[in-house]
Amino acid sequence: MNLKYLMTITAAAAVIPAMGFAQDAPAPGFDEIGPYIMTTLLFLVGGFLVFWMAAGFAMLEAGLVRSKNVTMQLTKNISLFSIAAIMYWLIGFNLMYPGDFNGWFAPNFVPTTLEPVGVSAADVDLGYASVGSDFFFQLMFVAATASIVSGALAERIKLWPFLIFVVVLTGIMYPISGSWQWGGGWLSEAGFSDFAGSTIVHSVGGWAALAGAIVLGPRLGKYKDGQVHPMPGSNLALATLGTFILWLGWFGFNGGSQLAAGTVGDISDVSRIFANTNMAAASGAVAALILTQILYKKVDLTMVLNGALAGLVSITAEPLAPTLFGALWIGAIGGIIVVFTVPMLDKMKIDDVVGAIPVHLFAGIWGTIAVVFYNADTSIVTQVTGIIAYGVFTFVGALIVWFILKAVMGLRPSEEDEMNGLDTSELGMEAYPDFTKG
Amino acid sequence: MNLKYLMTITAAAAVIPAMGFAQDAPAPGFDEIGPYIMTTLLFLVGGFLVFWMAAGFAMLEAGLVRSKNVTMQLTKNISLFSIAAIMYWLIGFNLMYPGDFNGWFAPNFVPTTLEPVGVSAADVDLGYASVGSDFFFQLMFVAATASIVSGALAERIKLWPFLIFVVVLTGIMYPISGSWQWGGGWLSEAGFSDFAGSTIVHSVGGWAALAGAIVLGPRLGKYKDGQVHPMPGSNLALATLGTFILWLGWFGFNGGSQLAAGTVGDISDVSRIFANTNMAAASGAVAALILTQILYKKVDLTMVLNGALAGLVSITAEPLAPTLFGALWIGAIGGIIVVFTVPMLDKMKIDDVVGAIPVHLFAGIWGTIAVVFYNADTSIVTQVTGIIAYGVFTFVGALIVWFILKAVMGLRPSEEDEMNGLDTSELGMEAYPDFTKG
Amino acid sequence: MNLKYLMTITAAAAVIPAMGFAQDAPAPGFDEIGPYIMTTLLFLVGGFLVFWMAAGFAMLEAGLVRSKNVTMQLTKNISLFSIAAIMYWLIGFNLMYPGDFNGWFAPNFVPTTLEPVGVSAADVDLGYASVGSDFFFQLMFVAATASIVSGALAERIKLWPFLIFVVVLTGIMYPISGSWQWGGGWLSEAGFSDFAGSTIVHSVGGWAALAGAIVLGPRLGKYKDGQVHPMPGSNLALATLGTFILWLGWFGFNGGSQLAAGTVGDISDVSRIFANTNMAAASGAVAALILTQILYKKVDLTMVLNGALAGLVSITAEPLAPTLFGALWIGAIGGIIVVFTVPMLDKMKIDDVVGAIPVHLFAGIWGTIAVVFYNADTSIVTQVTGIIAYGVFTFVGALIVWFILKAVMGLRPSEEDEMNGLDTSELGMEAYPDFTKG
Amino acid sequence: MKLIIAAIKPFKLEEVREALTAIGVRGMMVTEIKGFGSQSGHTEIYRGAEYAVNFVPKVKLEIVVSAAMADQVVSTIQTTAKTDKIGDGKIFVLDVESAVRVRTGETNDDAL
Amino acid sequence: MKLIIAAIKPFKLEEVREALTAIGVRGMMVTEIKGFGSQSGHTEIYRGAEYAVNFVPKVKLEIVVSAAMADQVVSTIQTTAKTDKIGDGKIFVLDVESAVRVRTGETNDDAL
Amino acid sequence: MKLIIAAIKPFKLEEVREALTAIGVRGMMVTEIKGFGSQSGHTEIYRGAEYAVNFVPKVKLEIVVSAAMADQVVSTIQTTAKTDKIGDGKIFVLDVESAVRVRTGETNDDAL
Ligand SMILES: Nc1ncnc2c1ncn2[C@@H]1O[C@H](COP(=O)(O)OP(=O)(O)O)[C@@H](O)[C@H]1O
Ligand SMILES: Nc1ncnc2c1ncn2[C@@H]1O[C@H](COP(=O)(O)OP(=O)(O)O)[C@@H](O)[C@H]1O
Ligand SMILES: Nc1ncnc2c1ncn2[C@@H]1O[C@H](COP(=O)(O)OP(=O)(O)O)[C@@H](O)[C@H]1O
Repeated sequence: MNLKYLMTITAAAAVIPAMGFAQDAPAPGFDEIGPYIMTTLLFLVGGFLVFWMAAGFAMLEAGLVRSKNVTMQLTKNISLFSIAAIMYWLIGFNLMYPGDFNGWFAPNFVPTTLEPVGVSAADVDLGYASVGSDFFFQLMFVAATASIVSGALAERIKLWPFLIFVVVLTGIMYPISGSWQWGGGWLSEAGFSDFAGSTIVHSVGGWAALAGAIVLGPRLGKYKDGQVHPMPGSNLALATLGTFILWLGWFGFNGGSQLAAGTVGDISDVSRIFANTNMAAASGAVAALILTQILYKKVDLTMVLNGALAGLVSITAEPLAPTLFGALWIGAIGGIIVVFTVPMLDKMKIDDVVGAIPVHLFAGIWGTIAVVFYNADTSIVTQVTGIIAYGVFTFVGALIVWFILKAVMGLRPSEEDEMNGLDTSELGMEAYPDFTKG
Repeated sequence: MNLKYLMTITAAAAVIPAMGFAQDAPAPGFDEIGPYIMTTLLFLVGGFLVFWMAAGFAMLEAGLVRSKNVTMQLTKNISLFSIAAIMYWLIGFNLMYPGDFNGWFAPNFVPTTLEPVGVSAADVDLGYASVGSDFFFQLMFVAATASIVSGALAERIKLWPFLIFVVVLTGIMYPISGSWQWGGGWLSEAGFSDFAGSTIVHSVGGWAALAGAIVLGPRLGKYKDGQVHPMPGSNLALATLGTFILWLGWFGFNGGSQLAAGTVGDISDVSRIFANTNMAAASGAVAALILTQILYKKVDLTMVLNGALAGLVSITAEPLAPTLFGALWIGAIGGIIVVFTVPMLDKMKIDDVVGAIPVHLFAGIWGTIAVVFYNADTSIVTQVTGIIAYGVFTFVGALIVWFILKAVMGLRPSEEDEMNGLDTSELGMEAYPDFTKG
Repeated sequence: MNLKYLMTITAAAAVIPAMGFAQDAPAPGFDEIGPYIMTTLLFLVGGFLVFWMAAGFAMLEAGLVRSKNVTMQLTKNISLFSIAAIMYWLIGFNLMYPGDFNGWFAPNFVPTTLEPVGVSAADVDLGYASVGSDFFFQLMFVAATASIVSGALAERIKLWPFLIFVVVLTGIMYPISGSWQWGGGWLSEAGFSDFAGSTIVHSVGGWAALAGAIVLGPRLGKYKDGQVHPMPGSNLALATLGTFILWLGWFGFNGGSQLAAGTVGDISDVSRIFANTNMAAASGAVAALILTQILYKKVDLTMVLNGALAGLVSITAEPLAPTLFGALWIGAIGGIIVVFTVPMLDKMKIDDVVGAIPVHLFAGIWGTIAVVFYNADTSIVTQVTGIIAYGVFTFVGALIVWFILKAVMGLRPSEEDEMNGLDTSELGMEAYPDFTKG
Repeated sequence: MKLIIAAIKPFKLEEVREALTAIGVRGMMVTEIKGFGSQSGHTEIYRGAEYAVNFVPKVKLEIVVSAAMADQVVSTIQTTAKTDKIGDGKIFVLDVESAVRVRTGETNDDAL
Repeated sequence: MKLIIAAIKPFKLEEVREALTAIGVRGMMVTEIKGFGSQSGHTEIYRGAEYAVNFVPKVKLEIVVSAAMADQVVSTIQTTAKTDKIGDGKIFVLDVESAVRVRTGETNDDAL
Repeated sequence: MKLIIAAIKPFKLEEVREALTAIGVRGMMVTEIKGFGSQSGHTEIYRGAEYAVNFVPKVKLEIVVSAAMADQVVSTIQTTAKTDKIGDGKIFVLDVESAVRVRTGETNDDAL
């Protein structure tokens, strides 16, 4: 805030005695509290937009699985969000944002507490935002990470082992690795840059999904006698809706990550981020549109949807610095990556039902590298260091957890149960009971 | 706004003549108008979020009815919102917010008028917000009340009697009882506390639905030879989408009810409300998730959805005061209530198609009672008084209206029409005509 | 910002030396930057709401086409938005907002560039908003225009010719005609008034759609042996969802068009606009509800949905000036227009799959005329002049483009391809592969 | 053995199934069909345009029973599915040469 | 009486129905089926993976007519459903022992 | 010619189709049906209420083959669709009087 300005008034005040400026403390002017209010608002609006992404993941995944596994996919999505919300409060938030702490081990597992009701300006950090809004905003990010995993492992993993993995991922793994950078840990000190989380959120989700997909194996019949047997999604309208929801939520995801909105510079930067985010999504979609037409002589809607999302993931590591043209080509490459890596994974017999690994992991890596093109303060070396650090920690960590879960309780339903679909076999409830499936 | 500060400037002004501070009146500084602008913004953003809940109810209900009644359910939902919007303008708003008036009778039925275009700061209450934003925000609440009724009575009530009930509920019943508390009526004087409307909005909707369900009777074949015959919802993806939409809208529902956002304390309180609201929904969902697994050995997605909503309703009466842990257990109990009361209603042969009564009425009562745990200024006695007052007034009032409608025009279609579904029999239009139902 | 007030302080500063006000430049107070921040925020929030309308159009159209053309409709919708985003950046924005330039020809085709990162208050127009937010907001409008066309021409136009038309419409046609009014061109000088674009956005989309529908001809079998053969939409739940999404987005569409939110008058006007917009939608829906009941003895949900949208389009040309009652009757007439013109188009053998022409063109014309009832500064003559100017330019321009496309690459698939549905014949991908269609 | 094919009104399915179980029918195949017959041809309005509905939803039952049971099954269906309104449906009887139960390989009457 | 079972291309349904009505067929049962035959086996691409489509959507007609009418019905279907492209479909004729109209109890030819 | 009607478990469809192709069956009609039989009647819980599931999803195959091939087709289906669990399904054989290929007008065995 504008100190000199305050002085003016105080000085002026001095002229007229008995005006006791001190008493004013309880009600400081907007120059002092404006930025706090605006940034808190940014977190609240950004936060509910990112919350909305949970619905986006749910619809995208429900649309891309077969009708016999839709109820299960919906159950996983709403449950994982709810569990993430609780775990992040219970230990995650304070594990991730200790400020000082570098995240290698958790000194104190303490649940999150917010500022008191009706807190006064004197008792908050007027340079930032309310703890409540910050917690609300950050919480949505960890949920996104977990959603990424559910999509990749769809149609073949039992409910409970998956949810237990979510507990570990959202309560411990994500917060620890997140603290390296956003908690002010060693990577941030090393100069790593990941504005809104191409690596910290998306690649981490992708790594956990990759580990799971490997341990779990493909859906029955997906790869038979050396051939890929596609299992088309049951509802592309839902899948498209989900993509639009994610696109919308991403404005909050990237825009809110400016972490400030109370100055001309900050709010203008948020605008820049909105514009760039939109451009990257659009170019990712168009890239996939054109590329699938060229490669397959037919446009593949599911690839266009993945392309838009890949564009979004690609720009997430640096949505501020690039020009609109920069956002365009960075996003477009994200879309291209998806079109080529989706079939590649199939060749490797890694079964990723919704394309989560190409979209979030591969495009996430690309986006993290692309930072160096527009952000002069970054170096390819530190970027790659970060990518590797998150990859090794999350992939290995996830592998271990998946193996333990497999040993202890098993990950997959019986063959017949999987064939009949998890909805009837595990939940005894169809998503579309009135409709004749064929 | 900060009076002393104004004095300062004025005084300072006095020192330097010819600066004509008076002329400044048309353009006061942000210290004066900032809170008004922020609170108005809170109402606008909160308002469009609560508007979104109308879509949430529509999707939730469309997903939980059988495919042969989906068009009807959608028609009821968009119509009831539209009617509520008109009735609340026509008489509701001024009936509910007379300030002084205690709502027992309506002295003047006058439509709502807003402030003039480009109103000047001098002509508004700078301590609150624009009438337009306030009206917009409040209007969305009455629509929510009506939506609750449509879900409970689905699949067996004719369109027009239902819509006429909506006219009475949104134009007269809700505004009158609402004025007791939010209009500054006798209950608010008595010290009743219902922050965002667990009772005033949700229980009221639930009471009206209960009265309707009793007068209407169950769907044909629901309770045959002493057995409950479930009629599974036709589209759980829509039902889940609807739940996510409602969850999102609830941030506006509870957050906007802070009714102020222009000070550090207020915006921080809104943040607290957002965080608590999210926590209660999450814990409600998790409670239902675990409980259905224990009780039925299988997770019931529809219960998890209801659980999340029950968590939201439970925290609505006091989303500010509780700690995050408080929100967690209050919401969890809401989720538990739903799991136990849904089958209970079936045992009583009260047919509630979407679980609206457990979610909005029972959890609403719980939430209103739970206020006493974190809000020292409340007493269980006044809370119960309020619950009973709203219950008696709404339930009896609704019973009377339902009986009159039944006598005058009949509530139910013919048996064969109901069997064939209201979509073809009443509207001549299927929701999913291309698909083979089975 | 408030000049006199600045003087005060400066003067006051003069009294107490050594306070060096000059140095303050980098950090001006909220009285100076508040309006800029609030208006930028208005554009960002309004912008993401209008973005959301793209999803609304996609769902509405996917719900109103037959199941065999859903994948294609979804592909068109996400692609057209992405293309619009790129074209508007590439040339559209600077073609439309040259300020001085009247848009008859484009002197310079230059891509959009935003202000630098962390721009300082001194380098922006504190009286308006950030370029980034402005661009983001305006961009969403052109996308809406293109969405209107896709709905009308659904189920029978090939993907690529449609997308090429979108390139021309969003890159050249819309920006040129838009500049006449919003770019400060001849129509604005002539006193034409179209607050948020009943004509500039909606009618323009409608004219382009009409031209396309004429050149393209109706779907096979739609008009056989002098009879209309309805082809019911495959998913009315999606269509209803789409309508709710559009309704929500419209608050940003009209509210954001106030182009200012940093004063009491502006934010109160935005509130007024929100309330009026909601009222017009509600009355449009109710009008269609009652009218279809009277005309056909049965309520037609698709008409109610169109009615709500027509109400929204009708109020878009002047959402600020009318009273709530004004919004009510203006919107209601919009709803009535739709109910009568949908069958009228069928009689003229113009096949508009989703009712885009009645909703956006006819109601758009009505809304533009209705301006004169509440806005004293407008005249019916200039309003009609504008309507005609946009009609002639867009309809003729579109006709030419459609004819060229038809000649060069053909617009329609083969008869059998159209019969089998574009999903399988053009894209080789069904939207609902698991379900038995009948 | 005989194959009995019946087209009935969907909302009668449950009742008919119960009646058949009561007389000892132990299995059947049920298919949603579009029926065309005298009932067809009523008109609907969609977005202001009248059109004839040529097909009405029906349920088709296919039941294989021993020749001895056939008549009883037919009359049971006929009496239960009856609403005396047009569109009640039809019952057809065809001869079946042989039957096999997949699980056990049992044949003919033992397979039913 | 005869039961005529025909599998045809979905987009031919309306045309065939009209042609049959024209020659006096007063009822039929229509079912959406997945057809397997010589036409099957073309390949599609989904997310970059080629796969063979083994089943193509067809519509199955089941029509019971008096023995006398059978041949005419068969030839009408055959000529109307014909597109000379592979996958046009098949027509089969089976013998029906008896028929009953649910509503009236009329039997055999009177039931049709 | 014979019409072979088989009701099998849905997840066995692909396997059975392959087995039949292997022995030279060149076409069939596949329909999703609701099956009722000894397997039926297990209970589910929906929103806390137990209910009996009377119908289980099955797939119905209809295959017309030359009389000579019939037995082989039946035994192939029986062996392939077998899981030894209740609900494996049934196979019925009916006589077909005549067949026509729509595209060419070929009749009987040539039509298959
Ligand atoms: N000739 C027929 N062949 C096959 N199915 C028929 C025939 N006639 C009628 N059906 C079936 O029976 C149903 C009822 O027949 P319809 O003539 O409409 O009523 P009703 O049997 O009361 O005269 C029809 O919808 C159709 O499914
Ligand atoms: N042997 C058969 N038994 C039953 N239905 C058959 C048989 N052969 C073909 N069909 C049906 O006829 C349809 C068309 O047959 P197909 O061999 O693909 O083309 P065509 O009849 O032109 O040779 C198939 O999709 C299938 O539904
Ligand atoms: N009498 C019958 N007529 C027609 N279809 C039958 C008959 N009995 C059984 N089916 C079909 O066969 C399926 C399996 O029969 P079911 O009795 O459940 O098991 P199983 O064949 O192992 O004894 C049933 O779901 C039904 O579709």
